[in-house]
Amino acid sequence: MKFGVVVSEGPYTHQAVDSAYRFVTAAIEKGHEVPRVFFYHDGVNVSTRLSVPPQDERNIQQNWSALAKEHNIDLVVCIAAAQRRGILDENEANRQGKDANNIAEGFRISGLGQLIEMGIQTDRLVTFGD
Amino acid sequence: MKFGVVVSEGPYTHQAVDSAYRFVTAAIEKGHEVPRVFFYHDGVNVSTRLSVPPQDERNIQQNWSALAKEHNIDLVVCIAAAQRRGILDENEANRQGKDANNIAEGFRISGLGQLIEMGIQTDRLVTFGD
Amino acid sequence: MSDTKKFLYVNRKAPYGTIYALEALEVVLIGAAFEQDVELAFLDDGVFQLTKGQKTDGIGMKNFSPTFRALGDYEVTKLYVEKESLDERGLTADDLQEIMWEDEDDDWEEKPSIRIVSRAEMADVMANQDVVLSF
Amino acid sequence: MSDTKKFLYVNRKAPYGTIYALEALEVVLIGAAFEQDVELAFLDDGVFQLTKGQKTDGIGMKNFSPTFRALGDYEVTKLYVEKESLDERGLTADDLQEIMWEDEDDDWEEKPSIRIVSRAEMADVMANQDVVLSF
Amino acid sequence: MATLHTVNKSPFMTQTLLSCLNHAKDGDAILMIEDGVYGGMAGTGLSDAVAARTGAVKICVLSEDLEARGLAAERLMEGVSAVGYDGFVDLVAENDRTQNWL
Amino acid sequence: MATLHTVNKSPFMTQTLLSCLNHAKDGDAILMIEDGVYGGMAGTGLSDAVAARTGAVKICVLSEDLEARGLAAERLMEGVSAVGYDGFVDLVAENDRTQNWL
Repeated sequence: MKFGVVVSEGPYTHQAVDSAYRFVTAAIEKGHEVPRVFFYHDGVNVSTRLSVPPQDERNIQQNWSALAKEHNIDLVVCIAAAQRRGILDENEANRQGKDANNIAEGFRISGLGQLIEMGIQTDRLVTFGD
Repeated sequence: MKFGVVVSEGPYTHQAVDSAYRFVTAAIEKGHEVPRVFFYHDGVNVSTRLSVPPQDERNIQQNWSALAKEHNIDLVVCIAAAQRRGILDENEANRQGKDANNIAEGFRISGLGQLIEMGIQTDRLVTFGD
Repeated sequence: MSDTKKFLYVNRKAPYGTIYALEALEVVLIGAAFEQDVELAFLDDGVFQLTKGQKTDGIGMKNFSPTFRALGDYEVTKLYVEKESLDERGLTADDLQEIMWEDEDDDWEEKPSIRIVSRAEMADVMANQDVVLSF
Repeated sequence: MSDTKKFLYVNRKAPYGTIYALEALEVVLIGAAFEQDVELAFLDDGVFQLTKGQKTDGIGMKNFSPTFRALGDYEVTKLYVEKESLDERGLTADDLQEIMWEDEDDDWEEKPSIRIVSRAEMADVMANQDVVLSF
Repeated sequence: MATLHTVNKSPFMTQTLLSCLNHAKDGDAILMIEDGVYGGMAGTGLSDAVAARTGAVKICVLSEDLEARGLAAERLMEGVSAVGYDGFVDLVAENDRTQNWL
Repeated sequence: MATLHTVNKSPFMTQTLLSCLNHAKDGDAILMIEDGVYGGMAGTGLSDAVAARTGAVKICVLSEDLEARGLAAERLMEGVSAVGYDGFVDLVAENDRTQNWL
């Protein structure tokens, strides 16, 4: 089956993104497909590459980037939610006149249409939030 | 009187930081002092200069930077909370080997001791969170 | 599976204290372009999103409640509001905004988009969906 | 006002679902260096922070519950736990970790840091502070 | 030696207001802000619990938050009063400490 | 045409579990995850409300979250079972839709 997953809360603060990570891993292990994960609300903050968690804690961003690479998962960060919260890729930074960007490898910024499309194209949709 | 203020939630997602802003403004107008505001938990995300809110919405970071400049408020961002969540100044970015930083003018990164010190040195402490 | 899916947006949170209500509305507006069957559910504190007379100047935030009245133009015409949730909060239908849509199949007659339903009817609405998005 | 203030850290949230419990503990540890009077209050879901036998391998998060047992070394020796909150959750004192401190004024005798108090006593603890930090 | 308590969550969704009411002492003040202001409304499922303390505890709601949510001050229950941010500041100053129920 | 409901908040702090129980239909499943797992414990102030639905609704808790919080599976009330992440995946697949009570 095809599963779509939404992550609605930020890293470290809420468990939602950790639960989503374990759910996606388990789904793939059972032979399901997870073509896309959509990051909305504070979920967009998962995608910053500037995070430096303590050495004895998990690195949430790196874990997602690695999982996405291994299983070809499309990690989409909502552009409207990202702009409010200060998540930018190089294009957006240039367009907005900002002197830096902070998005990590494996994540891409796109519109809310990608969320609806995911709802249409997958068999099940699961949201992890607060 | 001297008021210390703690902000514990991120911008746009929770109203906490908006309430804190209005409270600090009102306190100063009434003749009180607000020497420091301490940003903890997701509150550290207020300090990113990469935020681009819609044009018809408030710019939370810029409002704080301006208020701090006008009234000489020490805006302190907790270093431990900031590192987890990807908020870095130039020094921290260099020290951590990151290729960018994102902290806005008027905010400085420091330790949790600044929170305790604020509790000791002010007459009242008010926390805005979730 | 047909080409058209039934989408339900579930709103259980009050406006302004958190951003979920506003960002949910942004999804609804974008989603309207995809020509799916769209319904909105308001229960628990979500019913507070629809109160009339919201004035946000004093808190410095944008008043997004007028956007609900524009939903008809996007062919989003079914806003289910749970009666038990209203009752518990001391609210009646009169406390909510009037939200209308024009029925092109009925000589563009104006009809109300808000439908007050019982908890059991709300459970039926929820069970009749392909995709449920919660905010 | 004396040089020493009374600080109360109020813990009302469960561990792991959100980071507040962990980041509260980080404040307590740093705060201990400032030689203030420090007390901790655990009520509502905060009492879940102190359960014994936490094993977090399955959720990939760090188990920070052993840190509570180190608080005595930082001279943080008063952990008030509300009995009504335990009762409502089906918990007893036996479900909580044993947290001890050594009393240097009493020949280094080991004494329990956890003090189960009634709701009324908790209200008294709260009313007896200079600074209350909530998590 | 009184305490100002603030509550910023809806009492219909969380137990926070009830916990605050259970711990506030006679002579304390409670200020409802943000989504907490719904706790001051008359005629709700929770009005009785709040009304039981309006004598011993000073209970206020932040008027800016009330207005934002479309609630007129007339909807407040008896014994609960609306104050602005300047009143919020005064409450903090008048009481010996602030406890924020998050 | 059944629904899997997930609840991730403590039932002692929020109304979310109760609202979910009030809307779940016979034949549906409820999975408690994260801080929601406390809702499956026996002998709490909420056990009766959950027990009232264990016949008509399949009620599960995520064992990884239970273990993290120091709760042994023996603490679960009768009629509530523990499943792992693989069981979570199966529940999503078996039911026609998932409704996440956030």
